[in-house]
Amino acid sequence: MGMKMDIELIDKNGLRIDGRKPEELRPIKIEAGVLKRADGSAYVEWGKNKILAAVYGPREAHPRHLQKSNKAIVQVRYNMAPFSVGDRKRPGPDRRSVEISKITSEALEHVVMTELFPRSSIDVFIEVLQANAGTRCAGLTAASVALADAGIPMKDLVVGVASGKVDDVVVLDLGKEEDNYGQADVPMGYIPRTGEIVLLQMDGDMTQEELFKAMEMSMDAAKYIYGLQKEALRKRYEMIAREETEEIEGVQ
Amino acid sequence: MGMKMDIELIDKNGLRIDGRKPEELRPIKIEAGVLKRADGSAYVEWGKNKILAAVYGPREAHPRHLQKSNKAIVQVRYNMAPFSVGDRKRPGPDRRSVEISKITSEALEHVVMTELFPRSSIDVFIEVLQANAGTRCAGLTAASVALADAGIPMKDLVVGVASGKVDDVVVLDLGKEEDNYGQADVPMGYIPRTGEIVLLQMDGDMTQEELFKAMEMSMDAAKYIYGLQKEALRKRYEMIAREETEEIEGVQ
Amino acid sequence: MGMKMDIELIDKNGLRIDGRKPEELRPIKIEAGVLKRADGSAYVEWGKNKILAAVYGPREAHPRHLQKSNKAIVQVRYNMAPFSVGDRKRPGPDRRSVEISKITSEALEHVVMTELFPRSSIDVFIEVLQANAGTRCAGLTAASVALADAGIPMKDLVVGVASGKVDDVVVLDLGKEEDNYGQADVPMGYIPRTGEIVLLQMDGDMTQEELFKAMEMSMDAAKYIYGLQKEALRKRYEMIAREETEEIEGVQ
Amino acid sequence: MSGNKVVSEILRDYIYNSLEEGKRIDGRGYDEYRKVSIETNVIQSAEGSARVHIGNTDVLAGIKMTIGSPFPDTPNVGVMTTNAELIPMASPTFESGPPDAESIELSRVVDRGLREGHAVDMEKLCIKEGELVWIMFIDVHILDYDGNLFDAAALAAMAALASATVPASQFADQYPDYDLGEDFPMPINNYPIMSTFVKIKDVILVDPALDEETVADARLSVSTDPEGRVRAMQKGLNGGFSYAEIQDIVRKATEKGNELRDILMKSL
Amino acid sequence: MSGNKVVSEILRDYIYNSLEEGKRIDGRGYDEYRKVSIETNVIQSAEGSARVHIGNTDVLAGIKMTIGSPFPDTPNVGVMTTNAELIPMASPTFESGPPDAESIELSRVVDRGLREGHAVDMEKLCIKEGELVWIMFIDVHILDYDGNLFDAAALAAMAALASATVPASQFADQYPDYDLGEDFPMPINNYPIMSTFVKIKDVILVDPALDEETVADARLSVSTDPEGRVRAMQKGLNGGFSYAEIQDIVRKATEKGNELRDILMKSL
Amino acid sequence: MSGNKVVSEILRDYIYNSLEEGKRIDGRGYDEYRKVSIETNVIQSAEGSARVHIGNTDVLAGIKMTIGSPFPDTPNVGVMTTNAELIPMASPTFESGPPDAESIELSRVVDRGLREGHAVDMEKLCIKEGELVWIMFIDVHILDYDGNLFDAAALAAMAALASATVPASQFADQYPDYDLGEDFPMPINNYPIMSTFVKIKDVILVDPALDEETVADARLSVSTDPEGRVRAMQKGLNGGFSYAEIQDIVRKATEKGNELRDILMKSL
Repeated sequence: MGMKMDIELIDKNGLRIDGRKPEELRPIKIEAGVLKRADGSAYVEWGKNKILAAVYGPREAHPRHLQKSNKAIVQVRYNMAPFSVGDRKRPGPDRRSVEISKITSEALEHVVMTELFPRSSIDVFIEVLQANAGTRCAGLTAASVALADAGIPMKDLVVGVASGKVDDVVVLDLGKEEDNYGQADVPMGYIPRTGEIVLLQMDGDMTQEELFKAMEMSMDAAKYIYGLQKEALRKRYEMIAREETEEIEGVQ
Repeated sequence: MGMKMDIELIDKNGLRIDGRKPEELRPIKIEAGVLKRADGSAYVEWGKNKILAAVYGPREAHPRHLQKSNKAIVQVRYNMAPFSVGDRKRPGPDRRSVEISKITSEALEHVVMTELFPRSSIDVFIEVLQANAGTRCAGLTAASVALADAGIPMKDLVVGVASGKVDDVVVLDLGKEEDNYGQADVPMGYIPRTGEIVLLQMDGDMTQEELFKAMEMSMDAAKYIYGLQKEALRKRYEMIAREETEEIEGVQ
Repeated sequence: MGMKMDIELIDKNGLRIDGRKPEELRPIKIEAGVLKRADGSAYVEWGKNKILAAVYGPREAHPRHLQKSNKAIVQVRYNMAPFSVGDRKRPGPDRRSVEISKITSEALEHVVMTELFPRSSIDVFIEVLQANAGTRCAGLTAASVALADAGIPMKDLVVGVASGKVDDVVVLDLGKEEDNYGQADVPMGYIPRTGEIVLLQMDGDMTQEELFKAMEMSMDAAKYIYGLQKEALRKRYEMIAREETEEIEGVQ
Repeated sequence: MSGNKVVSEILRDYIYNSLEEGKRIDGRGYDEYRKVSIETNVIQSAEGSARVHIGNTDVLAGIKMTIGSPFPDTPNVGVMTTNAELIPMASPTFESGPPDAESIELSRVVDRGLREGHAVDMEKLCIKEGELVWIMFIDVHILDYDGNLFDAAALAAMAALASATVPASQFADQYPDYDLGEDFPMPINNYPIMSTFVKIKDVILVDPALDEETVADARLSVSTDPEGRVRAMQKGLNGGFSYAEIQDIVRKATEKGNELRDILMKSL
Repeated sequence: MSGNKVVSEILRDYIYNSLEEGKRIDGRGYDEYRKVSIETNVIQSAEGSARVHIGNTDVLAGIKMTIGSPFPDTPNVGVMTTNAELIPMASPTFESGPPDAESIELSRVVDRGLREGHAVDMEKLCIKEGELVWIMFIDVHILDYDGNLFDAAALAAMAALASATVPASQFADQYPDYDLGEDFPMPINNYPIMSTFVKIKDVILVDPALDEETVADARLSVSTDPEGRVRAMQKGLNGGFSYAEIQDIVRKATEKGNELRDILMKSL
Repeated sequence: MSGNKVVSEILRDYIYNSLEEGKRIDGRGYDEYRKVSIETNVIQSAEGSARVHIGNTDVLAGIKMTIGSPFPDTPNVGVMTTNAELIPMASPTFESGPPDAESIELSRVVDRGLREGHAVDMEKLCIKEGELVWIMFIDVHILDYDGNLFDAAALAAMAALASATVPASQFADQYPDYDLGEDFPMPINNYPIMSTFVKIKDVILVDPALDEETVADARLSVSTDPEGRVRAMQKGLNGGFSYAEIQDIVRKATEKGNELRDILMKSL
């Protein structure tokens, strides 16, 4: 947040640098079941972000000392491909990735019915193939869909979405320039049905009222994204059903 | 040892750069039981050195392949805080710390009754908060007290103390400038009651006679430090007793 | 391969930069049983290469997850001493060493009767003490002899030998300058008796016919090296027999 | 964390039962911190230092400074690095080795609070734009762990900064071509304070002790400045908060931030 | 690899039985690749990129470029680094952590094929001899693993290179003393293609699927150029080949290389 | 170390019983070294090298040199780095991987003996004060481990140094602005020698073989120079020495140092 620069992020018409209105999301596309090997998977395009999520499990947690006798653990590995950003990122986890993996894991553990799979691990891999601000929220959104695609019992889907402040205006879903030169960013993990907030971070400078307004914007937008998640899963189930019908027909 | 510099370490009156006489220690302060969470702990101020020691155990040694079927192991981790020295020290063990941890561990294993706790580990953590020459000896001295404070059965306390040679004079307990520009340093771990030497290193340049004189100086000083260790433990036991009495009185 | 340089690798008489003919090997010396502690060992001098190989095992494979229930694994560690090359090599495995270790291990696993030692590991250590092109082949040759010296049951010995192309001429056993400035290198692991190729790499630029000619050269040369391997083992057995006889005579 | 499963169930029941009666197990009010004490300039080898106790939690922060190149994209500001070490001295559950996810999160959250709160005027740590700047290391050493490391570490770091001196004169010889000037106090710009709350069942508590952390469902840390503006937040643990709960916590964090800031200012 | 031992024995028998009847389990001919598709320029943050499917094997390669010093012994050529990551997303058998021997072998074999095949005219990536050159990173991300990573990774890397643009204009500000010129297409010199065969019992098969790899005795990868010259080879697994088998594979690799190269050229 | 517990108890009893009869198990006197042999210049790729056998213990040391910057606090002397690798070839108890505490101790003790003994005139390895100095790497490779690595490694390192040539002419091209001169012999200043003793029960033995090390209570290594001055010491193992024992060892170390130094000088 807050690199200084003579850059006008909100124009005289109140529009943002990419032409969006303050409460407008970037275009979002969600697809479920995009990988063959993984137990579940999802692909999310969110503005210029391109993100894959894959789920393996429940499987035996290892190393063993991680096992919990009464429930599964959800292990998330958020990773950026070396070519996903302007300057090549060195392979392997950096401190930022470790933090994002941790909070994403905590958010997902809230909705996965971990008590059904003692001693197990449910492993979620989020690969950022192209990054353009908001990857942690897009990754959380993708991971939820991948978990559902894997048939993991869940209380609900989690939606990731951010809001923030640029040029003293509260806006939804910061783009790259807004992220670099804006005043605040508030990534959130939200469950629209229950109203629970399971991931929340903020950095920047906001009054309480601005913060609350931003959170309300995110919660509204989450309902829309939740719809996209469910639609992606519906399409995936339809396709599986169609394939199965074809197989049966093929047999007959 | 032996960085060259036009610096007079012994003045015309035979006094050292900090005003001490050759056989004079820096001021030493020892306190036992300074941390709540650890099973035992001690704090030592020794000149400008500030050192904490904590003990956990006996507890299960892990990883398991370290376990010994007939006795406990004593694992020491000597660590310098990044801000304890002039140039910030990178966190994590360097080669010097690994060596000091190893020899400190060997010295303490001699006095701990390890045979009472097969398969266990007694873990000693020495944190150098402020370093000013002689930290390994001060750390060993602190660790002994922390072990006793933890109630670990011991044959005796070990005292750490160094001597050396500066400007061709054999001196006790080298200070920072003496360590940098002196001619020899001889850190020692000593058990005054039995006369056993359990840690000994030397680097520099000494005749045999100088070396022996230095060692004798250290052995003399060790008796005094041993007294400080016991006094710290006595105070600690008194305080515990007082607290317990107060508790009983409180109940009544 | 292929650093450019104005250097004549084949002279007008068709001789190579070190005076060898195209199909001529560098001098090779093999000795078995050169280390006391290892279960088997061998020393190979091959031109200016100096290589030691040692074998330990069969012994319990660890960490345990490496164990195979129906056979032994062959673990190879190819390592270059820091002083074995022009610019000091940092200790520890680099990517090249890891690759060479892997393919050497695969080649040896073919001949070791691993099925006799389930859950075990046969550990092969190849130390390059002085390197001068062709160390992987010399190391493989040495490792075979060390395995036999250790009494490990083997279907046959593997021979390592390379060929390649310099100044458009197919040559055997590239030397240092040929390796640096030549056109192609083809290291091979070969079993003369069965005609099996168990290690094969190539880099450079060759027509199919050149490649085949090079491989044929290597296969021919392998028969000679195989003879040296067997001779080294014969000498070693003689020496052991002699020592035993002397011992018996000593007793009598 | 707290080892044995039976013990931790008994502990949970005990805490739950107390809360049902409206009490915390150590007798504090829900919005009450444990005793907070701050001692500055405790380490002479550091450019600034502070030891903070929150109850039995005991944390030592030290500042070290050196001189180096600025980042290419921020040529006119100093460099700040924050590192928190959960050394195994502080708890039987902390292990030696490279920093784990918990240490990294702690370091990053403390860093974010200071950075976004503009604690230090980083432009004053520029020596020559694009060439030379002050490099500042904030190292937090956890000595005794009884819960709420976030607040203790953030407070210790802020106090250490506020008590620090930039050792310009020490580097004069090394950089003869630059005018480093005299030693000067760390250019403090603002005093952001972090305040952490946990949710246990339906109750929101400030400053969780270790036993409370062990059974908590969700955690929220909020860093606020003297004007009550929010500068950083971090939610933790796998429970959820309602929006109303978060609003409540943010408001209380401002209050609690003010209380802690008073204690901080008195310590300087 | 394929986990459970009983399952893998059943699989082996099934593959063996099929081969005895002259069939591969997915119905392909011995010399037949699975469906190969190449999509280039799929990642905008990369200088060049390509996603390659060989059957269900799914691989993404991206090129990143920066500017730096040449190696002292090659002052007039650019620097190329190839890295393949077997990320755990792609297979239950891939693990997080530093690259293991398999990743390292894959990276090095892909690198060798491109380097020895002179895919890129590295001299055109020299900016000023002995001072400044282009540094090129080829990163291959394995997304879905169903066998034959060598060919998929090599093909994706070649396609990503062939579609790449050297971003000279981006660096103009950073290197004002050098004439970097306009952005220009990656100077491609040659199109080496890798083709991999396995031996199962006495049968040689091209493009092994994962199930076939699992039971294969020996593997040979051969990189050939458009003129049918051999540029790199790598034998793997602990079985052996006869000399005749290797001759056979080398000849077929040239054919298969031509087939794949046609697909590549159409994708550009 | 020596694996199986029963075996090690039998070994201990055997050694104890022998010592009660005044004998070492290999028949040596208490103050007697095993056969020591030194061969120098065994590795042509090194600037200096030596292979030392002490009984079956077999150690190879090599010197590599390069040119670089001095440390800021010692601008007029070369840089020396000592590294000992306990490679797994040498013993079933040595493992691959980063150096463990034993390797680090060995490296540091060997280094200290050479450094404090002023083996090399480090000022002669300064090329230009504050700018350029010789950087020297002493690498000790343990090939066969049968006890007393300290003495073998220290002796091999000293012999390798004493036989080394500083390869000035090789670097002329790389540093045209400096006058590196011709190749010259390593400027040896002194010949410190390390001698190691162990205590088993009440007996002090020089040059412990592996079996003796296994049952030893305490170890003391003493590095002395030709004038009998003490330059470095390191006590090891968890037993204790009396002051009288240490005086005894120090005196004997001087004698033994002289014996080994004679062997060294003959090898050069």
